[in-house]
Amino acid sequence: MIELAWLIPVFPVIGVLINGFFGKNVGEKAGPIASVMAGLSFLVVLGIAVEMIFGAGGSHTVPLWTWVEAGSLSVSMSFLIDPLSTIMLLVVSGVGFLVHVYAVGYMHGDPGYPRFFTWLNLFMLSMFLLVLGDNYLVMFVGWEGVGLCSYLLIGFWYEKQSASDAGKKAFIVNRIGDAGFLLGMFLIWTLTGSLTYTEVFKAAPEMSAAAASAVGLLLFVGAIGKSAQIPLYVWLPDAMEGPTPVSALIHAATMVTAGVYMVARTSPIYVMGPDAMSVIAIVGALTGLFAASIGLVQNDIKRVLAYSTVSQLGFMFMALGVGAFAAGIFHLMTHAFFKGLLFLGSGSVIHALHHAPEEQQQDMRYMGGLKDKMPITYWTFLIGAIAIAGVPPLAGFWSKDEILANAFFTGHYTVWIMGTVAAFMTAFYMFRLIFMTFHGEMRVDHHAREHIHESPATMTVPLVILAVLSVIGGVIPGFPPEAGWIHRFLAPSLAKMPAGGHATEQGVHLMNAAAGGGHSGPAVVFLIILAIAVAVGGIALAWYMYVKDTEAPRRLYRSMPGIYYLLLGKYYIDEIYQTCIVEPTYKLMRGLWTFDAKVVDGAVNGSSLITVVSSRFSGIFDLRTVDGAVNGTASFIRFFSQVFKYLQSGMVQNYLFVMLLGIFVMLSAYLFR
Amino acid sequence: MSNMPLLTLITFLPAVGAVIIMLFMKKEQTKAIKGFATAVVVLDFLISLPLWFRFDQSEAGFQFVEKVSWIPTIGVSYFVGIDGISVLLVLLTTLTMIIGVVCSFTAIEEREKEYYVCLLLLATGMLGTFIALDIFLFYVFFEITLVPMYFLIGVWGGPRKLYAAIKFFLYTLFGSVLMLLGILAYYFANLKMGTGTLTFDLVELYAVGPKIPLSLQIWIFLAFFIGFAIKVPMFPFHTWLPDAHVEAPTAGSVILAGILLKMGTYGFVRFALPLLPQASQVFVPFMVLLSIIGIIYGALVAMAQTDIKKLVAYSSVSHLGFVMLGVFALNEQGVLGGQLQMINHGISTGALFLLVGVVYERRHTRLISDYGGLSKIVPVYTVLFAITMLSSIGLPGLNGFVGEFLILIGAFKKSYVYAAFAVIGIVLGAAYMLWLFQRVFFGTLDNPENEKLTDCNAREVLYLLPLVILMFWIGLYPKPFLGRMEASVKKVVKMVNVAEAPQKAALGKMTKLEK
Amino acid sequence: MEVVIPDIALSLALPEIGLAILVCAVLILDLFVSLENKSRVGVVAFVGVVILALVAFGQWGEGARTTFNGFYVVDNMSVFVKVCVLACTAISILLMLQYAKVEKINYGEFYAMLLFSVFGMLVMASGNDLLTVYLGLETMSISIYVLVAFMRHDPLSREAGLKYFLMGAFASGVLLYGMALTYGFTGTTSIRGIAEAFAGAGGGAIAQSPVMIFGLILLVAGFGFKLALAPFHMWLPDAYTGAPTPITGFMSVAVKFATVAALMRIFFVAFPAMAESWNTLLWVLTAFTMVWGNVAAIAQTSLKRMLAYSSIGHAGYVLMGVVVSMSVIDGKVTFSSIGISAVAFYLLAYLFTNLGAFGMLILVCRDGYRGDNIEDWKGIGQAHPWAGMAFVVFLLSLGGIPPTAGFVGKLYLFAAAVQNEYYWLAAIGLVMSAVSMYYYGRIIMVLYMENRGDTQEVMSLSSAPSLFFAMVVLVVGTLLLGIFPGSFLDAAKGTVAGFI
Amino acid sequence: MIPMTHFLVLGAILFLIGAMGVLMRRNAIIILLSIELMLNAVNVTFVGFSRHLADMTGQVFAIFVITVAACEAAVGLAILIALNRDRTMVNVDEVNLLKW
Repeated sequence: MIELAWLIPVFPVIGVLINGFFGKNVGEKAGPIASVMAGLSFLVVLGIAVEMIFGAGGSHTVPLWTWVEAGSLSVSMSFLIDPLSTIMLLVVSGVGFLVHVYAVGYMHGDPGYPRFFTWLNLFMLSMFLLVLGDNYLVMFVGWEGVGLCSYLLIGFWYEKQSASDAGKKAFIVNRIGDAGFLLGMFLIWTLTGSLTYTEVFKAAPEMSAAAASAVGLLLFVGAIGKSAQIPLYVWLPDAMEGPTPVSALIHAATMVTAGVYMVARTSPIYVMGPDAMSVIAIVGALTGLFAASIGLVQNDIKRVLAYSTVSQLGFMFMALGVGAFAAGIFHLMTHAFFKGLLFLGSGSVIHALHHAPEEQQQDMRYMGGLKDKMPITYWTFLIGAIAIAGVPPLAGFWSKDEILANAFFTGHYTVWIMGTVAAFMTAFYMFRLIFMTFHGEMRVDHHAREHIHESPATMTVPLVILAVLSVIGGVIPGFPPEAGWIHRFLAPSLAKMPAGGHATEQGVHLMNAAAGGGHSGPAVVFLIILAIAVAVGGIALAWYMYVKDTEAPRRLYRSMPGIYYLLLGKYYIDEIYQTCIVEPTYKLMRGLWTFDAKVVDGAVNGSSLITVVSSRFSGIFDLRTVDGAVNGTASFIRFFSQVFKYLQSGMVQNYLFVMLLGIFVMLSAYLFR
Repeated sequence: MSNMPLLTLITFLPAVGAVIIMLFMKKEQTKAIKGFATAVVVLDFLISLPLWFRFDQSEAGFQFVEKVSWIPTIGVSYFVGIDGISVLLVLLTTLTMIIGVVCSFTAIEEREKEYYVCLLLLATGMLGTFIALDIFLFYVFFEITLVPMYFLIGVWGGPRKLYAAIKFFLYTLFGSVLMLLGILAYYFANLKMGTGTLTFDLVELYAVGPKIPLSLQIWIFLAFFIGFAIKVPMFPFHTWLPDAHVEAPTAGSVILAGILLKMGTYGFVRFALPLLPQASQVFVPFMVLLSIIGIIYGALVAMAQTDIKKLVAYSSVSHLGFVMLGVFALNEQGVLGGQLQMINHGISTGALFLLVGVVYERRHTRLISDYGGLSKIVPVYTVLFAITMLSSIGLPGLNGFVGEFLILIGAFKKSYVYAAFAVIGIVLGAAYMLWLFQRVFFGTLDNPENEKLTDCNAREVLYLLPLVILMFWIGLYPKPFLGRMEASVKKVVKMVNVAEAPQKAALGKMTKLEK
Repeated sequence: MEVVIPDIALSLALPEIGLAILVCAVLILDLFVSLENKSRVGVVAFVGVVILALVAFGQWGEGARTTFNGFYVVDNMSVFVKVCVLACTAISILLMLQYAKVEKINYGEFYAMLLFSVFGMLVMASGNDLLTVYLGLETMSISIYVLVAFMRHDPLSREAGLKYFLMGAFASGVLLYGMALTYGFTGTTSIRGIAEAFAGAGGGAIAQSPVMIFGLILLVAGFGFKLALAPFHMWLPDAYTGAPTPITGFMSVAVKFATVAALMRIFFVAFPAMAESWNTLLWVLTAFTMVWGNVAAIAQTSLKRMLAYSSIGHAGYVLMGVVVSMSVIDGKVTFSSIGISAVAFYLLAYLFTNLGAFGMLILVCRDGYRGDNIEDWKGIGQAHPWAGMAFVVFLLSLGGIPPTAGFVGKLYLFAAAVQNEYYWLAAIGLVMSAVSMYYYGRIIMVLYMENRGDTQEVMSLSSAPSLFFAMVVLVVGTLLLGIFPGSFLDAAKGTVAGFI
Repeated sequence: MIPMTHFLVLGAILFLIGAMGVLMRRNAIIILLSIELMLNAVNVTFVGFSRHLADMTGQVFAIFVITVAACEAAVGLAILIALNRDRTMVNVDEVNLLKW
């Protein structure tokens, strides 16, 4: 079955071609076609997964054709199937298929229906290339491909100026990240002479710490751009302009995790560059805390989820930073399930409120009391919230707790503290969202109230499936922590922290012990209890402020208005970028353009002094100039041509005088030489 | 080698066609003229196909060689041939010619006869430049192309055509005149230090390169540099390009961007690098600095444009900055990337100009502000424009990326600082192109005239399709293209990276400069 | 004392003798021909000149032979110059036939005067003695003064005649004074004699004495006037504009041929000892001429006057060939063969190009209208495609753009310059040729690109068979020299043999 | 025997007077006369050198110069008469139709 791996990207290509070229006459059937294509890919992935999990495993490369050959550089378009890529394939194709089905219902009636599904399939194709590629170049093809699709899908409703701006912003910020990624690739090629994973990782151990860190940091710049970490996260909240299935698939489950996958894939190099790892850990923790804090006060339902995604990605990078690559991927998988569920849930809420005025459809202040109107959405949404908050036995707990445990045991205490505070905030804002939308009295616009109804089956079925996955998705692969099925399955394709390294003695023992046997030691029990306490505490605080005493939030915000507006305004990061990066480039751009037209062209076109003089001079003698001097030197020459012209006075004796003058000058030149 | 003089046939067929039109066709028979011109150009493309199929990829030297002595007294011979570097350029020229002719059917209404005569003569000039292996012959063709282009811009151009035409003509002429000085200096240096015979034959002169003392090489390199840099155009010499592009008719700017700019870069790779190896090595930092400025400066100024054609013109400055960066990385990946990027730029910028021409023919305005929200009413046009735009900003999977990737990896190998700055060009490239795309295609359809816009008709799609197919082909499977260029590029790179030049040979005479 | 009658090989001077007979025939024929068909005289003159050209060509190749006691030499260079001068005369006569009909100049004497001036040129080309050169120069000049003032009824022609005469007489005075001083110091007027005098005992001292240098300067000034080099060229624009157009064409080409031949013979053969000084002098004059000629032409609005200035520029290029062929290799002054053949070839290319350009002017003029202002030429390119194309070929050749004769001429010239390391002079020359393309380009622009106001109708072309034939010959010549210059280059190379 | 320098100085002075005459005077005929004066100055120099070198060439040259001067005078006067058609006295300053 593995040899058929090339089939996976082929199905989306067929979908793109059908919907792309025959969009008009396919019309409403475009959705089902695209979903079938995604489904077929999912089946192939399942086949391969079964063969990998229950079969021999290991890593197989499926070569297709040699792509670029230039002297010593030779790169071929071929796929790599190994545990890491199988997990990623499962997540991508699984969640992708569910989102396709969900989108059939959600996008019903939209004029650009076939166009939407063409680009959705194109996204699946790029994501498959990114995950399947056996060398960095093919990964980069997928990398930019998903960047392009996110641009297209965010700007799907292109009449809205804000949507096309958001799309453009997303692409350019990604492009900045890609620039770093490219430089990382070049460094890898110059150091190891190849871009294929197997050869690169074979040569990784000889790399010096400085070189490995340089590669790591450069690649991490790419990851920051793609997975929306500080400072390049600004595009993700604006990306909510796109339709909700897009947000669910691209900006929650798959694309944003590409950075995490890339860092995990390059783990052998990262392992050799410890300070790159510590940078990743700190950035991850910072982003987690930072984004979670903004999420506390947001009123737009999708913005809250967007900041929650940024925060959870921070967690994943925290895991990778401390060396727990498997934990990072595990959290990636569980996050895909419950964040996908939350986004789709919010989608069905927005879908239900589409009769409300435009700006109220996503604003939680105009929701509330939807619990009994939309039972399935409510219950699945609740499961998702509990999972993300990290309450056992649901998925969030196992993956997030493991990350915090690893952070703790490997001595990154500051990172651990930030993570725990972020976890508390996560629990708080998730249940704030639940209570504001589903509980309390109905604040929905009155004439939109009777239209609220449960979403159709095509939308609710994926919600239920994802809810189930959110429940079992954590326990089955993740129990017992550190030694669950997923860790053993991923072990061969992820590098191990070296024995020395920066981890404390006790931490390493535990780590190796965990990889080997079960978890032991009183510290672990303490950690588990703390995590549960944090989660439940967050939920309780949210319950108290938004159900029991609804005035509490207003009082709190009035008591410290500075902080409230700071958080509401998203730390004014966007405004800072606008003033200190975007505006100066506009000014520079305008300046260079005038510089080009006036000076460079001017020097060529006629410096002002000369033209003024020659025009006044020629004005006197009513000269008719050809329209527009040819160039600066030209107008300089034209000035002299006027001079020469008017020396011909027509008087013979003048000519004779000039002739004699010439003889005299020649004579004097010789006599006085 | 085929006994049939293939290259001469390909080069002079358009000229013969032009003469036939001039002599036997009256001004009124426009339909016959157009038909005949298309037939000539298509036939030209067909007979150039054997170059592609019968090209021996392992052979680094020149193929399809024809040599006939022309002016024996000064050692000039009609010596033509192609190798990896010029085979794709010749094919690109014949293809662009078809597109140029077909796309000007509706664009040009008055004086068609002279128009097609100029177009065909231009084709001969360009083809001649790429196949000439005798420096004199190269210079003759290099200058001949100026005259038809001068007429194309001057007679059928836009409002400020006279200014743009004379500026283009004089600017390039000034450059090539100084290049002539360089050629003559090399010609006599070869007499004194090289083979001792008076000859313009490139193959013989290739061997002389390293023997020339460095100081003379530097002077000659400066002369070559000015001649080719104006043509490329590189940073300080680029001001003629926007005027020439904006004022030229559609076919004119397609050919100008697609082929004429390549003569500059081709000149560097064919003449400057192998003939003046040590000087090229000495000039690398200077040239790379100029190219990087070109990349960033071109992109930034492009962003400030309000006229689409001027924007594309400045984007050409940026793209060709990349090509020059690749060429002066002086390693295999860099030069190969530069060569491929020449072809890619010809395809993507040519297509961009065609697309601007399509809209210009309907709305007769090139200001971005006059457009908006087009994607709703002209979907096919939008898709074509999107693909071309993505190819030009170098999206992986399309042709732009392969070229840019090789250039950057070559530059990185030379020194990571070069690549670091050049990478900024990629980001800026995405910025101005997307901003253009957004202002023209997205947003609301408020301008009433835009509603009346009709989508691309069959003819327009016909001449855009081959370019799009090429974009995907080179993007996904560049092996046949890279394979053909590799052997010759390796040879050039080996020639450039030769050891130190003799410092002190017969320099006495150099001092008496002013005499 | 018995009178020694030197044996004179008259056969060497065959072309001159033939020409003298032809002139007399033309003068006599003119008496019998009625006013209307004066053109028959022209046809006779044309046929005669063509025959003479073939005769002169016969003398090619046998090496340098002198006669008339060393006063008269016939070597390849002089044969080359004679053939070219005669060819140029033939074409000028063809142009004149048409021009005379339009301007109603029906005096037969025109052709006689023309042939007299050609006689002077042939003598100058073969002059091996200062006296012969002077006599040839004066015969040529005096007959050309008359030709310039030929159109008695036109005030411009009269004024041009006067100006040219006054300047000419003054300059010949200067030249004579130079010759006198040279004679004084070297004791002989024969060119070989002067060279021996310098090479002889006190030669070095003579070369340095200030009076001798003054003599040299006067010689340079005299020839400078004739070739219209920079400070001495002020007469040219007025003389060329006033004179009848075929004469202007004839003057601008033929006079240059003869004067350059005489100049090279005198300076290369007679004054190698003072080469350093006259070379620097000529270097400055050349650069100044090229700049002045080309730059002044830009501001002109009259086409004929612009072509006059451009011919000044070209005089600069020709002289550059002369300057550049001299180089000092380890102390000894040598004259490179490339330089001299470059001058010869450039003059040949210039013949076809310049006559063609002036021919175009004649093509356009009709009774009472000279088609002089550039603006009147608007739209000619579209209305008369063939004439437009011919003019473009000539202009490109004047500007030195391939595939025309001008390009090969300029290339060969700059090759000589680069070989002897005159880089700066070559650079000035190249830049000025690029600058010249500005006003040649402007003419092309007027021809093709500026569309006429619909009011003025496009000028019709008055073409007669003779003019048509002349133009075809010139266009073919320009392109032939540009594309297949091989044999002509060999001929130019051949002129060097036996010259130095 | 009169030393050579006297001849030279005389020739030079005459030459200068002739040249100044050409530049200063306005009447065309006077200018013609001045040119003749210059030519005669050259004759003086020639004859002086010929006597100094005891060689015939100088005097032969002088004779030729005289004949040529005569022709020039003839042609010059002819042109002047043509110019004189519509004005009484040919003043060189008035003759400037051809300029710029």
